[in-house]
Amino acid sequence: MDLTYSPEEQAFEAEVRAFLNAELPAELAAKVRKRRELTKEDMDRWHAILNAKGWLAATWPVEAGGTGWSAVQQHIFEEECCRANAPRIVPFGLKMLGPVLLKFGTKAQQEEYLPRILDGRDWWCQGYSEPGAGSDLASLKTRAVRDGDHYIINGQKTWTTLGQHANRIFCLVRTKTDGKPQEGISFVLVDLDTPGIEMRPIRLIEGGYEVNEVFFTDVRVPVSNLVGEENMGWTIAKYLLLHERTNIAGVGFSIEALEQLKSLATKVRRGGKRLIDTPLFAARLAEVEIDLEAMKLTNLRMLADAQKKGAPGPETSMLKIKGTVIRQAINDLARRALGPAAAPFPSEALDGNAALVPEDHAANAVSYFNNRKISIYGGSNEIQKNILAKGMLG
Amino acid sequence: MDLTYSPEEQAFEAEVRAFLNAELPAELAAKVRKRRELTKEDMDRWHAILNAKGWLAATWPVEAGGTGWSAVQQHIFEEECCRANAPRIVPFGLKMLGPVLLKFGTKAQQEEYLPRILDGRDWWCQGYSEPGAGSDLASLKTRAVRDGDHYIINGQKTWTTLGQHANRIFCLVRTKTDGKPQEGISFVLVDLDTPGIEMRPIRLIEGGYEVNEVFFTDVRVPVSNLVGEENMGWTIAKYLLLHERTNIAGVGFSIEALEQLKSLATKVRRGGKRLIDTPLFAARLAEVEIDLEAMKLTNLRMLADAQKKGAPGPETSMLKIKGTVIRQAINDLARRALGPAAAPFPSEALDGNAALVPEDHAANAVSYFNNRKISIYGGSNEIQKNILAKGMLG
Amino acid sequence: MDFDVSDDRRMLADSLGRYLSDHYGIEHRNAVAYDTPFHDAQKWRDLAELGVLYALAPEDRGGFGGAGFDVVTVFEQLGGALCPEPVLPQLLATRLLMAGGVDLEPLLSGATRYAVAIGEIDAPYAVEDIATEATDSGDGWKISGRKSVVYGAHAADRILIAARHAGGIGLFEIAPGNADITVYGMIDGGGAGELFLDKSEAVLLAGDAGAMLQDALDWGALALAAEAVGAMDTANAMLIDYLRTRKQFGRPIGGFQALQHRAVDLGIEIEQARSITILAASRMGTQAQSRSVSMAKNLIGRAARLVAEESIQMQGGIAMTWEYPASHYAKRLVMIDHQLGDTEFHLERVMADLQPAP
Amino acid sequence: MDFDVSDDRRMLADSLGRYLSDHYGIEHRNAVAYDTPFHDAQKWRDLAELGVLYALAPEDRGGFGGAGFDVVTVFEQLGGALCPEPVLPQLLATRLLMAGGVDLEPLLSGATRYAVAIGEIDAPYAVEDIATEATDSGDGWKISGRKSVVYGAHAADRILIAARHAGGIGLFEIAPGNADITVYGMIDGGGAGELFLDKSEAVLLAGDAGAMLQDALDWGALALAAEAVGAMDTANAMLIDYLRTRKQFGRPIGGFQALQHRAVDLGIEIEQARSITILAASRMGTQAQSRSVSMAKNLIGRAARLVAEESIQMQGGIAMTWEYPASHYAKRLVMIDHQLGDTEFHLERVMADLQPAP
Repeated sequence: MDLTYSPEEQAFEAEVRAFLNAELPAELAAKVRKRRELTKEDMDRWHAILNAKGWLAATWPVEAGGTGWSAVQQHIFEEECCRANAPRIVPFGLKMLGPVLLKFGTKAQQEEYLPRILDGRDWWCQGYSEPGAGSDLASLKTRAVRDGDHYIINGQKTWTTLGQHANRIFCLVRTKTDGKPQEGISFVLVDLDTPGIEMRPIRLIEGGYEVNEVFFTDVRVPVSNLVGEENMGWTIAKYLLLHERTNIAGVGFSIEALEQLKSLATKVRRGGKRLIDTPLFAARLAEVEIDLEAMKLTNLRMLADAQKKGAPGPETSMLKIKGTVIRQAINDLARRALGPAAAPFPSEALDGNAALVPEDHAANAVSYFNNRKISIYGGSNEIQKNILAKGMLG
Repeated sequence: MDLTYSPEEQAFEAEVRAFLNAELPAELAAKVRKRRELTKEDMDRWHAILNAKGWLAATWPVEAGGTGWSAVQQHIFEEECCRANAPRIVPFGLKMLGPVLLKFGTKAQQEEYLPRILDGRDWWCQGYSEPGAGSDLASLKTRAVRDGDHYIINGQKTWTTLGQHANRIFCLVRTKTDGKPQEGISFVLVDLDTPGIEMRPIRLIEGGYEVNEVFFTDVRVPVSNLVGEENMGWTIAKYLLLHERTNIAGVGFSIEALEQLKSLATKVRRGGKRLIDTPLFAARLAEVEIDLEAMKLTNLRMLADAQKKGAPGPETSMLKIKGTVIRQAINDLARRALGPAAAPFPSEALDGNAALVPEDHAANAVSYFNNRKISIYGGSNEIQKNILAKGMLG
Repeated sequence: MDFDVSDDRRMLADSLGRYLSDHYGIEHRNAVAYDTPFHDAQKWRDLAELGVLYALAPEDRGGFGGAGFDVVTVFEQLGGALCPEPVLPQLLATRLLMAGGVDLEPLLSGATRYAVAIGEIDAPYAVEDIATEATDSGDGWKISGRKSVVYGAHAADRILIAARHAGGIGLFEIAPGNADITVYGMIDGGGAGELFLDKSEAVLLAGDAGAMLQDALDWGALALAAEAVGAMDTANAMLIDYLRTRKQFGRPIGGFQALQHRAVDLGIEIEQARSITILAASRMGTQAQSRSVSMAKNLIGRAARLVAEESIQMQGGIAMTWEYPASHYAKRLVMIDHQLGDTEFHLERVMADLQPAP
Repeated sequence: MDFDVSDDRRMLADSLGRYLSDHYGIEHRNAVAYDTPFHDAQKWRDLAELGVLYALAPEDRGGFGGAGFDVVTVFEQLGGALCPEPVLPQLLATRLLMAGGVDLEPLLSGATRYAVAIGEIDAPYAVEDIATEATDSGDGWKISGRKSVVYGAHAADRILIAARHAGGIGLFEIAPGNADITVYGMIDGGGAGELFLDKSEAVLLAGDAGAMLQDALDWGALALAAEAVGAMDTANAMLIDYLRTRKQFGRPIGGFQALQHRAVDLGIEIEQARSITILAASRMGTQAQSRSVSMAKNLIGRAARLVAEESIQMQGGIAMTWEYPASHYAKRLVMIDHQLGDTEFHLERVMADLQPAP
């Protein structure tokens, strides 16, 4: 039993930290710290910096242009990026499609798409969920009907994150309507410029714009854009979901958010005292800090376990559940800490001398509401509990 | 909208209080306050005092020897009894069997049994649950087979509260094995002296003895002991469960327990301060007091509603759930308040000058563990939630 | 005991509820609530004509209500429709002007709108912590300081201000033109403003205003509790409807027991919230007023957050969208806790008085 | 990083676990735990021979362990079997005697049993609050006062006592015969005693014992955390087994989703409890020792109560009975919070040091 990093891992940690110090643009870090929306240019900029360093595709093998990092190295990198308020790497090409193509794609698909992901020519988005099929993917209805060497796609996808910046989408579509619903699904790549595609923004609870609906009307897609065999989309989807789950606990985000919260609680005053010194608030803060300390280790233990077994198992559902609960608890405290000043929409009228709240915290209520999503998307916490219960109770 | 009692109700409240002041024996109140086990003699004594006053059968009509009280009067009486630490009225004859006989019994049954309940000649107990049928009464297996003008009963009952003091038991038995399981159940009265009955104590988690198993081996019971028709036991059982539910919120018990807890928290010291002045404990105490204040009114609102509709409805399930949660929260705080001193079994070695804890509180941990039962018995809180969900969600 | 609502109040509730559902539906509400000027002048007049403001004052002061249950009746309806009109500041002002002996008719008729400025950045809830200062150097009172998140400041004809002076905490009135006001919109709808006061001319209404300010804040907290009850009822009805109709894995999601039990928990907490609000309403004007209001605001804070978070979680992604009304109910339910004392603030007031019965 | 248990510790865990399941099954345990003398002298010797006590001390003090993970290994096994033998007092005594430079062999061999008396009625957890006094009027030290709920006092050959004297808080040793001891049994099994000291003769071990007492209490809290993890694992296994096999309404109750989700919640909290215990174990002997132990004891307090209450509720009536082992696990899990600092006490220690990173 040894909870410390090996000398090599410590050296890697130092290297990551030095890199972030030197290369992460201060304007970007400030935007992330203040929870402001990033533009496409912001995200592209950070993508290019990481690509130049060769640190972009943490989960890909070296031959494919990836880093070849171990799970622990990936963890270190992610945690340091959170700590430094680096923009989140846009995951759709790098963490989702990339691993799928490496596992199920043809040589031609790999050669065509992987380099375009790395150099930023392609921005992928995800066409999984549908209005009638949120957590229940097997019931999806978007149809792809074979017509010579094309599929003709009709239907609707939703919750397509950052689709407004994308030029391509990978989709789950139904290619067979008889038999078990899981067995008639295929995984196809679609160019968003193809005629018949319309993308509409979905405005979120807190007013932000990060997800979309995508409508397909007689969209013709070459059969060569199929990944894997026809009707094996369910297998691919499950593989992808598992891969999406690295860093599912979001521990790095929670660590950073807790530090921000503590800093805020030393600035806010109630009854002449610093908020951090008032017992009821301090008690909640201490509780969530304890839970997060435990979570860090739970995360590492399960990481070590996954590394040993070669793949993350269903225990990652635990990380998803508890990780989101903790992060939401921190968001909740950060909102509460501001009192009435949490309520106004962040606005330029309230910057500078007119600021209502300490710098960096104006968006605390926005973050609280926006982050209600983290226990819903990627398989809601209820779905995760079903998965775990099946494992425990048979 | 008027939350105060009418002048008549206020006068009644004063009358009850005066009666309790004058007639409740101090030794009994002290035992109840200290959560000590009451002997059969203790319970019989209080029963006789109430009978002498004519205040025993609060839910029976006057003609049958009851008080004829309104629901509000019953509520006032129960709350005052709790406040005064009066022993709980043993409910099996008075609150369970009595109403059943009044509704479903023959004239002969009413004339035979009701007076014997009032004057204490009969102590009834309940034969409902079985080892395989706790919350799921429809699955009960104890068989009653007709043999001339007798039933022959074989099977086992469990959780028979205070059966050790009883001379009679009312049972749900299966008289038909085909058809829907609910439709083959009958309600019979059994003399515990009948050959073939064995009662065995069940020791509870905290060491106490209040429930029993009852074994029936070829027990011959006259058919005249059937209540209602054969196979209408399910209807009777449901009627009884509804009647059992008056005072289901246990608000009176919670009020008294909270007062005890507050008194304790002024005596216990931590870090030189009274426990009631330490913020974390005070916060929990205040929260449960608020919940209880709300509960008092929720209880009265639903009482008024039931009075208007003539019978308690499914909303009483809410009272059961929240009422038990609040009472258990108070028990939890009362245990915690004692620190390490909560752990020893109450013992005479620790009385008087050797006392570890303030008088009246030695049994706080015992009460905490024993009262885990209140969210389990009488239809567990999970069953109550199922009932409510059915009403809400169809 | 009698838990029936009086006929007068039932009529007020019915007519107000009908008006709001006919003329202040969620789409109009969202259009008004999230954009300047954050309220609707015509609807404001309609509400005044319905008697919404007269219901806040007793007959001997020109109103036709003024009891705790009148306030609860009005705000439950406003909450049920998420109405963003600045009625709450009028309630606070009514209590303050009543105590100060001022004529209420301009307020009750809806002609003169008030805002009430008490809280500050470092003193958001507790009157005794405020730092804004008033001085009188012979040429009338002048106020300096900053008042934060003043609800209704965006639409006020008059502003009442609590400020510290040599003799204690006083109540003053200013014209909005005498302060520098930054107006902004709220994440849960409606408007508010920052008041920057720099020797702003003011009129003294009461020199020792501590008690009347506390009374006004109590009434405000009661109104917020009732607003939350109304909003919870609507939010819960949406949730129940969703659980009954939305299908997943081939059956209504309301058939899943884990969700059933959680929906039941919400139902129970909403009943508890209703009870504690009724209790507080019944105690207005008694010695127990402040303590009962604090109990209500604390329980409401816990229940409303639970309803908001659980209704989003159980309805899933759709409840994360602006288009679906449940999201706006969730926001309001959470943010009500940030007005006039949050869960902890009111818990501390209850904690300060926990002595056992003698 | 390496989360594997070392071979030595795995062997100790295996042999101890096997011994307990073969010779200290729940029926024997209950017979011992709830009746005088509240422990089993033969089994005590067996445990000592297995090296349970040697595992508590490092090699240079005659043991073969002494690290945080050694203590966790032993107490997880003891907790898994609800073993009532007074091992915990030996751990506290080991830390105190080590600090005092005393030969440990009599303790580690199991020949001499210690009890450690620190807590008092009004100072159950915090060393700095104790009132028991020691004086030396030239004829040796005499102690007066009362020590409460002294675990192991029922079976001690020597008692270590913390007492206040002119120079601070000191550590003393007495023979049990020099105190008036009232022995009693605990609701969760095992024995303890009240020490009434009236000028009881004592030997001074350390004049300024504040730091060593805190260290001993930290180690004790770590051991209790590990004991709780072991007990939670066993309790949870019983629950899972019950949910899989017990039928109601015609199917296993583990098929009901509401119970499934709650069982999952327990599983998660148990993993969190395991993690924080590992974390604390890894920090023993570092600057972070006290804070990490407090984090562990706080999380354990919350998790253990949840597991206890939920496992009773989900198993229903049967878990309310003495006969069914789950009830005894539930009692121990709840009452562990009453030893060496409860959830709130340790939370306050964490609260006292919440500063953000510089």
